[in-house]
Amino acid sequence: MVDHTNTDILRSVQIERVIAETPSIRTIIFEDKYSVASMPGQFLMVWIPEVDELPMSVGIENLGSHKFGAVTVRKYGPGSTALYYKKGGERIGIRGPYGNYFSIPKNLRNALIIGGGTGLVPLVRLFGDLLNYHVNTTLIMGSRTKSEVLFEHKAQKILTDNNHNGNVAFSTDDGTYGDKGSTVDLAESILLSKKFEMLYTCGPELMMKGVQKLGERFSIPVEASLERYMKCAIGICGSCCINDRLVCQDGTIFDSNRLRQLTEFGVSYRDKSGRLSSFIPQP
Amino acid sequence: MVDHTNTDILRSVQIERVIAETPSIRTIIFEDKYSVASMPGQFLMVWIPEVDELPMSVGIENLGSHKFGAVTVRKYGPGSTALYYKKGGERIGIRGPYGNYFSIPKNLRNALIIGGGTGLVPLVRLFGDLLNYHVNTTLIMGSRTKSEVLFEHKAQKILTDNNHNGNVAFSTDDGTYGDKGSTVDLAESILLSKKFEMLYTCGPELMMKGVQKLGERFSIPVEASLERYMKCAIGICGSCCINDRLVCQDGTIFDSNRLRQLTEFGVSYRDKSGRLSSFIPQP
Amino acid sequence: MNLEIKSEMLNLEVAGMYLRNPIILASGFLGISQAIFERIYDEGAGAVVSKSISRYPMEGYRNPTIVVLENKSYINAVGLSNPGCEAFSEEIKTNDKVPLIVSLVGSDPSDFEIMTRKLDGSGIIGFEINLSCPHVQKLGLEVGDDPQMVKSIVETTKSNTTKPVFVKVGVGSTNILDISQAALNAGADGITAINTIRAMKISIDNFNPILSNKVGGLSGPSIKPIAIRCVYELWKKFKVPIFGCGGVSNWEDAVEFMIAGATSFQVGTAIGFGGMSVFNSISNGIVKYMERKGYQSVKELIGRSHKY
Amino acid sequence: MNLEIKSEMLNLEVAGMYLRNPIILASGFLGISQAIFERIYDEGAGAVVSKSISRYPMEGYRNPTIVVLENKSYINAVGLSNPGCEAFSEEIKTNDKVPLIVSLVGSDPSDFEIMTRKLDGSGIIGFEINLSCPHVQKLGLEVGDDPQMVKSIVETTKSNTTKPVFVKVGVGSTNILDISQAALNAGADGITAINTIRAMKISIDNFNPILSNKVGGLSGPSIKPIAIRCVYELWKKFKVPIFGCGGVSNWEDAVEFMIAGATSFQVGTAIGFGGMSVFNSISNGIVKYMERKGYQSVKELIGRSHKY
Ligand SMILES: Cc1cc2nc3c(=O)[nH]c(=O)nc-3n(C[C@H](O)[C@H](O)[C@H](O)COP(=O)(O)OP(=O)(O)OC[C@H]3O[C@@H](n4cnc5c(N)ncnc54)[C@H](O)[C@@H]3O)c2cc1C
Ligand SMILES: Cc1cc2nc3c(=O)[nH]c(=O)nc-3n(C[C@H](O)[C@H](O)[C@H](O)COP(=O)(O)OP(=O)(O)OC[C@H]3O[C@@H](n4cnc5c(N)ncnc54)[C@H](O)[C@@H]3O)c2cc1C
Ligand SMILES: Cc1cc2nc3c(=O)[nH]c(=O)nc-3n(C[C@H](O)[C@H](O)[C@H](O)COP(=O)(O)O)c2cc1C
Ligand SMILES: Cc1cc2nc3c(=O)[nH]c(=O)nc-3n(C[C@H](O)[C@H](O)[C@H](O)COP(=O)(O)O)c2cc1C
Ligand code: FES
Ligand code: FES
Repeated sequence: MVDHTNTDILRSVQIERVIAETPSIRTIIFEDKYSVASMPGQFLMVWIPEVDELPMSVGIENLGSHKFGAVTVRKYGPGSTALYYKKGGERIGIRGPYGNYFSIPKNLRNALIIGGGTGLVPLVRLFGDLLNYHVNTTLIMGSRTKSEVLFEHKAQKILTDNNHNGNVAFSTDDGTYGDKGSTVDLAESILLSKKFEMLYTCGPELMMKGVQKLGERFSIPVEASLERYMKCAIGICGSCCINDRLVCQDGTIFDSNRLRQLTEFGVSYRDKSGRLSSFIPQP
Repeated sequence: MVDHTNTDILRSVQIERVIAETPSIRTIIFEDKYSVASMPGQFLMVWIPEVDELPMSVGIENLGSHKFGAVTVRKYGPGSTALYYKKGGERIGIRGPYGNYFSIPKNLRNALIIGGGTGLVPLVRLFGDLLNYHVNTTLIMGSRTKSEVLFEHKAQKILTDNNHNGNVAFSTDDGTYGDKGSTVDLAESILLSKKFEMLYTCGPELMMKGVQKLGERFSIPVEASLERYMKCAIGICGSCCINDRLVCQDGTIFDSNRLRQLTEFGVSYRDKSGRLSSFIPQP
Repeated sequence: MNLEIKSEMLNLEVAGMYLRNPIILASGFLGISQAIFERIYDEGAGAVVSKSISRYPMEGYRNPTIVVLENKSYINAVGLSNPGCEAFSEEIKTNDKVPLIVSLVGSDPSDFEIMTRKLDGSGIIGFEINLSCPHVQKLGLEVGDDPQMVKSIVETTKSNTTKPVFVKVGVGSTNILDISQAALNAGADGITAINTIRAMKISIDNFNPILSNKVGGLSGPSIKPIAIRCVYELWKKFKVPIFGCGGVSNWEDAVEFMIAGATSFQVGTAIGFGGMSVFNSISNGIVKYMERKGYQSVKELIGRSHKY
Repeated sequence: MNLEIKSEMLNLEVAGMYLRNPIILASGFLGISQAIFERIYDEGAGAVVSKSISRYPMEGYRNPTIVVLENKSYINAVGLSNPGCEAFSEEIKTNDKVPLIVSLVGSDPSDFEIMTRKLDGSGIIGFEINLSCPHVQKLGLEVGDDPQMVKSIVETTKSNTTKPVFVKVGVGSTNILDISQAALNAGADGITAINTIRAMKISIDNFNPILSNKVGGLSGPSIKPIAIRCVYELWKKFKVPIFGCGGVSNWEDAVEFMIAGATSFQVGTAIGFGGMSVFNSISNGIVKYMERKGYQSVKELIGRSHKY
């Protein structure tokens, strides 16, 4: 028998169901005991046969009383688009979960979560866990426009399940839902009115950089989940490096102390060939 | 760390001590937990670096209160002679133990053991076990001549430890010790005077064939430990085959039922090239 | 599903040989005695390849001839010990039960001429020419690396038998595609890929290479990914019958070989770790897999990965 | 014994390079960033080989580029993605800490001329020419199988640097001894053996070869016995400095490579299973072994098996 105790070995899974979340985002659901045991912030490498293999945040979905593994994908380039169009009954490959996960310090009383786009996949899971631990938590859900708001129903269900001991706030780029503008602006205004002990963030890097700056300004620890180009996810190829850290192994989640040392954070990333490129176009 | 749970992997051991047993037989003693856990009839493959690798019955020796593994070798050809001259502190390689072992049926009341030469290595161990289980046992120890009697001291010690509830009889080819003649002749005369429920034998094949015939004649079950040319000891090379059995895996011990089916037993063996050769020169 | 239908799912024909299933004993494993061949067949093998037989008997190397490695792999340098074609034809003269393929080894065409003639009349179903034993000089790889020699050996063998002739290739110092091309051009009916790969194990306590021949051939799971690649490349290029060989340990490996392009596959090293019951457990695994996938015949698996 | 003496036991010189220990990071592992090189050095490596650098940047293949196998081995087809020699020389321009060997890959002598000139002035200790990447056409093995090409590439490289030049060989379709001979004749200072071996993994559920390039290179414990054999043969024939490479997972493997004839050894795949702490655990294991055996210097191990 093949030994599957090693989660690095590709597992072929059959897609159980596909759920449309927004016009450009779908959740792909499959049976996988390792995904079900994953923590918020961990990711899978998802093989789309003949197309690509991509890192994707790992989710957990309940169908009836049974827990399934899931990934929530925005259609973008060839890989994500092929995954987006996969149907129930088709097969994909997965390995992992990989990476560390968001930490919940003992005695944490309140936290602010700032997420944008598919960055909300781990954060909504984290939101549920925090409320479960009775941490008073505000979740900022950012998106481009109203129709692209992701996981609102999940966030609402978490609130209901926890007697509304938390808050959810929305921001959209075009102002069609919640505040108009960036999640960082919204976070700033919330921070000015209320004290928080922890900031969690996942989303576009420049947004996370903004959150880090808020953390410095308000002296609040931050945990951010970084993205870099990933090939192996097992710490051998080096393609995911940021300064001397490997995002796949040392991350994806880094805390304020480490973020401060990562001079490349919010500044530059490596492309597929390993060359440093800038987030902000050089003048 | 190298995984040594697989006993097929060669283990390098340092020789702890060498004991002269007879002018042509020595016992080589080494630390090895797997040998210490072996059963009478099992064997090791012993690597004599730069010379050969040979199957050898595995023994257990006490030095002080500590149990060691051991092999008892008669110097004969190049391999056994090189092993015979190994000294304390030198290294050999071992793998195993391999093969099945002598069985002790429940409620066995008495047994006769017939051994010749280094065939006594497993049999004297078995003698001890049988007396331990309160089986009334007679051990026939055969050798060429008085000086070559092997393990007499061990047999005596076993008798003493068990209040002499057993017997030891000797035969030598030249009559210098015990009966003159073959162990089979001695066994026959003992069987004529006393009833036994089990015969155990190990030694030259034609001697064992004689024991098998005694078993048929007196209707007593026999267990015999066979020797064939061994290369792998793990059931892949086929060099140890006798009819459709592999001596290294299915044996080395075969019972009367099986021995009856083995038409090659006492008749022919395969040489290193795999050709069938006869024990008895063809007319 | 009843047992008969199950076993029919595994029937197939390879280069004119009709096999009850595609699971074949690899050469060199237990392969010198008729009694053992019969036992292997009773244990469930579809066919059996003998130990490589040479014109004259060979004693092979001194022990140690086999080293067991950590990852269920072996290095062996048995040195092609075998009874020679005279004694071996005597050995198998009563065979009318076992689908037996005789592996031949030799150093020039005349060896193969004599051996083929001697053995062709026996109750055997085909020949396999071992051109790839990696550790015996003047036999095996040294012969198999020379396309001209391969050509004349295969031609000679083919002209002395009407039975199918497979050529066994190895990963050595020439390209397996080139050697296979030479063999197929000369009339070979199929290719067996692969033999063991030259390797060594040294004792760090004693400092010696352990095998008496120092260098031996690596077999088992370690070489499987290399063997799969070879089978894939051979099928892609030639679409001829292929015996996949190298590291088949379970039904998953077996299926992987077949979808890579193997018509059947050979099992060796796995016997050392799983015993002879490995034949039946592989059969059962393949049948269950085929049921899950909805296949009727094991032939549907052959080369399936090439559609992608 | 105090730490300083311990670490002195591991000092050695290889073809003019002074290393604090013989444990070297293999090419392609974590090897594109100066920050990572420094971290690897801090973790205990004796030296570091960069990812193979080409004249122009290369994106490499689409994912999947790496498949993990059951027995702690990998098949990879990264496709030699690298930032190119321009960007890479920028990357390492501040290096004054890490004993860095730059691996070069190219398709003809002019590539190597340009790259050697560009990089020779950086804070590096030597070059390694990758003639053996088994899965990128017109680079790697296809170049490395042609002794004439090997000769002119090595000559060109040597004539543009005074630093030691190693040539990395693989087990492909030519004899490693022939290619090494060509490289050494042309002035190479040593040989790195071996690169990965062409291999494939096919999904039996999806039927596809998993890697986007289909074929990749096998690394890890599976290839160790083959690599040991190559190192043994190279040392026996040439007695030149050799970097042993292929499947070193622990100190026992490391010692086996050195007694086979490796002057130093490279570690790659093991990092995926043991993390970066593998450098220190190998050092500690070797030192303890040397203490047991009563050796003063790790140099005493080199080629020791050849006395037997
Ligand atoms: C840890 C992690 C978790 C992620 N989780 C999710 C998720 O839950 N949902 C989701 O929709 N997306 C997620 N992504 C992003 C996702 O992996 C892809 O980057 C994205 O889907 C675009 O891929 P593409 O092939 O369609 O686009 P392409 O057009 O091929 O590439 C566009 C860009 O995507 C990025 N990208 C492509 N391949 C990779 C790769 N192998 N590793 C990292 N980045 C890559 C690169 O920046 C590239 O420039 C995650 C990324 C990381 C690193
Ligand atoms: C299961 C088993 C247990 C044994 N136990 C002992 C023991 O406890 N003490 C002891 O002294 N001897 C034992 N022997 C015999 C021993 O293995 C050797 O056969 C014997 O020592 C002679 O070997 P040599 O190399 O010195 O002689 P050689 O001159 O090389 O060979 C002489 C004969 O020894 C036999 N022989 C050699 N190598 C092997 C081999 N690899 N396998 C089987 N037979 C071989 C052959 O019949 C050969 O013709 C045992 C054999 C077997 C099969
Ligand atoms: C002990 C042993 C002996 C072998 N003898 C032969 C042989 O005589 N002829 C041959 O063609 N191959 C021989 N081989 C190679 C096998 O037939 C087979 O090609 C190889 O072991 C790979 O398959 P596996 O991984 O299933 O063992 C031998 C292999 C081993 C381990
Ligand atoms: C992901 C990966 C990338 C590699 N890239 C290179 C490379 O760029 N240049 C090179 O010479 N070897 C490369 N190799 C081969 C290794 O340097 C090494 O020769 C091989 O992996 C065997 O060593 P190991 O078993 O310790 O990994 C690569 C190997 C892997 C697994
Ligand atoms: S993705 Fe390869 S090291 Fe992180
Ligand atoms: S010694 Fe090899 S099968 Fe028994």
